[in-house]
Amino acid sequence: MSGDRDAEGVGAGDPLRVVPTDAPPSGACRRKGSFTPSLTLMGEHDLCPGCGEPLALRQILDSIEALGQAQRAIGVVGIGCYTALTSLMDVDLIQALHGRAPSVATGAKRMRPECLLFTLQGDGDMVNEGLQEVIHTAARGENVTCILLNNGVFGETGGHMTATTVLGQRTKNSIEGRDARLHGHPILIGDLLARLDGTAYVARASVHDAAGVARTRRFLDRAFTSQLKGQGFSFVEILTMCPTGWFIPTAEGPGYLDRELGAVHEVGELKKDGVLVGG
Amino acid sequence: MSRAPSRGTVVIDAARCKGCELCIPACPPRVLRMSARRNASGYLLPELLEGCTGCGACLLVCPDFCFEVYQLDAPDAAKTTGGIA
Amino acid sequence: MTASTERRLMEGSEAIAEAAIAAGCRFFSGYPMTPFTELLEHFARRLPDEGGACINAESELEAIGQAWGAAATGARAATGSTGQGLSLMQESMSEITRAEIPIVVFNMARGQGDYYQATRGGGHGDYRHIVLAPESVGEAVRITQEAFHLADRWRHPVLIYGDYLIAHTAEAVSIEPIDFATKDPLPPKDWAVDGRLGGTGRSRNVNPIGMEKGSKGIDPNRFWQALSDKEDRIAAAEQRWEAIGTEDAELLIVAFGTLARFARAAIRDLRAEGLRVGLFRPISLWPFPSEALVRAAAGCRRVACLEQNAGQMIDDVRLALLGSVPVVPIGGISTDPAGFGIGALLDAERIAGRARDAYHGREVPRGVVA
Amino acid sequence: MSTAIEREILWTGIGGQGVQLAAKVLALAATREGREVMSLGTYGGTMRGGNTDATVVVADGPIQSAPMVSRAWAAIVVHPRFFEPVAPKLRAGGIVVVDEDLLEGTLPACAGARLPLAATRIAREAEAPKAAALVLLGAFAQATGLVGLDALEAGLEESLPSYRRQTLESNRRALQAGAAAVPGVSHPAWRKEAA
Repeated sequence: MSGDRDAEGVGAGDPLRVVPTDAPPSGACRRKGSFTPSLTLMGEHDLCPGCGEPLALRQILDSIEALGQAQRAIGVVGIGCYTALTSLMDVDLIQALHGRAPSVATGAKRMRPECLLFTLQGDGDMVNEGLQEVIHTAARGENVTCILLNNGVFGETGGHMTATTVLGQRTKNSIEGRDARLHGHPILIGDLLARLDGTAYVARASVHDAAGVARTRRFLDRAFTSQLKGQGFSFVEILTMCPTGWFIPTAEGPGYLDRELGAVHEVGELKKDGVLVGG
Repeated sequence: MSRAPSRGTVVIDAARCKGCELCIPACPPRVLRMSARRNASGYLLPELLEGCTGCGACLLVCPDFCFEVYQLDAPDAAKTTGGIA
Repeated sequence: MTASTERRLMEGSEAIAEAAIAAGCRFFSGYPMTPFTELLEHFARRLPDEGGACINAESELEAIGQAWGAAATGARAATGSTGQGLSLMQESMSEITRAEIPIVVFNMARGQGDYYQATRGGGHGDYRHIVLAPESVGEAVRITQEAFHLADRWRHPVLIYGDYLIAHTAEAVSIEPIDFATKDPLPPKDWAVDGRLGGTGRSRNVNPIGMEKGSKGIDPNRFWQALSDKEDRIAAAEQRWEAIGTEDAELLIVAFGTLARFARAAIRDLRAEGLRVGLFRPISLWPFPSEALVRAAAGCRRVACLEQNAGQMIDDVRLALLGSVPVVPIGGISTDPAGFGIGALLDAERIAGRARDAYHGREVPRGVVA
Repeated sequence: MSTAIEREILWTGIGGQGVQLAAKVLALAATREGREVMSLGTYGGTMRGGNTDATVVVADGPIQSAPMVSRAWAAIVVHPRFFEPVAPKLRAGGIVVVDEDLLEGTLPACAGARLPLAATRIAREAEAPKAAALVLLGAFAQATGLVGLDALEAGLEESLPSYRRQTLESNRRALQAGAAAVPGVSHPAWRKEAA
């Protein structure tokens, strides 16, 4: 962690020169990246400081735009904090029930095979209440892309244990840390899905740092491309920070994510073109 | 601590910032730091020092879409545009 | 094979599937369960030929989710089960109604014990959806087609309440596409998602809470009040019933679905004996045809509520009549050992006997009709 | 009140005897002849060995009956084991066709004229040993004129799924043998009885 975090310690008498950031530079320059992602209607949202979900959203929308699918995409959104992001997403959406998005996406894809179908689900949504739906959708080889935002907690209820909560992780209903004897083991959903014959592409990414975000984007591009090629079910799991649900300072979110969740839910591609990676 | 001249710069939408500090460690040249300034919501804001490379890492890790990133055609152009805040 | 207008002997399940296809249904999803199973079989066999899709879902939860997604794209879509499976679907029924998604749901029920489930809804929140109960295969053919029209007309789910007899009885029927839209034009499906408006600022969000794009706040109060107002309009516009022999009836039997056919056969015998007995058959269970029932019962000494359950529709009958005529239950719990709803009550003579008792003011036996 | 003639035919037998197929052939044949038809098969929990029943209603106008009837004009008893609850439903003036080869003792008393037939033997002689139910159907049609033999044969062809086509010829022989075993129309279906 950076030593610059003591914000009150810096300011006027600092010898380093502070560059103004309230307006674009007046000299010759090239804009490299804009505030809000592609395909958004507004930049503001009500998710907590330090949340990893908007980072994932940015990559999803940018990927759709970059692949030329902006006018062919349909998103099916589950129930979680990320549901609030639907008001800023400028793609067609269907709001599904908790856990049911893969089924809803299935029906939509069957009637609109020309569309790029993706789901946006949290770990409580997909791996708890909707586990059978995502597994069956994958096993059928439905040509849709399911996207899991995995932070290991029910963020919206205030930090409760989900099926992906790692052993030792403190949640409001595993206050001494998740104990396998009391609470069972976490489900590694990506690994489970990769083993199914119907899946074409399975990858797990993490947005705990810039390189991780860039990798997330690559995996999303590959998943969507797999769908566009008609290869079957594609899946991208994205580990995201939830400092509020983890009861830690926002700045510690990326480190906690990488160290705790990332150690169990290992980042990387698990299946490409229907073939297990390293298998 | 010596800084390289700026090859890029950022605009920060201070009104949107929630002071989460994720941008601070994400910045490869370490030219972002938290300031003592607060926005209307009371969140402490980051500030930019000389030496930005315009790499866009801050943009990638900002949950509140606060960053706009520019690559400068002439290195150090930032200095001439703003001077000392 | 394409939808045939030729008169053919068809089991109800096949006739309903053909009628749905004739009405433009192109998506079906279901999970096998007697007596719903054959409906799923027929859709599975026929929809691929029609350029549609039928999915053998992993559960009723998934079945209705898939129909939801298909309908949200603007396709005519349906799902179904028996009452037990419908129980699993109730959460989605509630959300689909409030997201104003037009789908058709078939309950090939095991008897009439799902009346409350159908008309009150087992899901959360304020909602009602249309419920139509055919009495025969021939009527089911028409009602199935009308259901798809009404669903699109109101952007609202329509439940068809059938049963074992509707599913398994074979009748000689012809499946001719019925044109409802010329007389009653349908609104454009400008709410459905097809992806085309992405990035234009006018993209859509089919959702049950009034989430609007480009604004952070939601206004479920306004959204749900508008839904409630729509349901009031449906209630006023879509009441359906049949009234037979009510002009001179002293006893009015109220019955729905196939049980009404047994009542009809019983009334034939009772009339032959000189007893003035009429039949009132609600075809729409929601909205319940209350005013029509009041008119039908106006000159009666007694109203006999015939239903194959512990007494559910009788609530609606009593609410309609508000004490103006005595209401006597003459049905009851009655099924077979397998629980499919083929009970001893399904007997015109037994029903005639109970109606005779009610006619003469005698006590009608209560309890299981075995 | 409707002036239509409505004929209710109850079938009863043991699962596996071809009762449902024979009932379906009758319903298909009547449909072919432009009649109003309603039919419902019911059986116990076991697919084979338990009771199997069917109701077929044929009318020359809109059908008033419910799918299961309290009273019937005819019964076709493919096996008498489960006939007891059927017997009291029969009306006077109707007909009861029975495979007498399978009779265990006496048939419960019932209204309607009895038409006994050695259906099992006739089926065997027609080299269609599994088709006694169709022998009874052929005889019933011949005795009542409810449907013609041609329509029955067409209905038979329509009723057989592709994987059973090889049985078409033997089943046709059974129908014909049943019809041939009856001298002529003894209980005309389409003549209204005196009230």
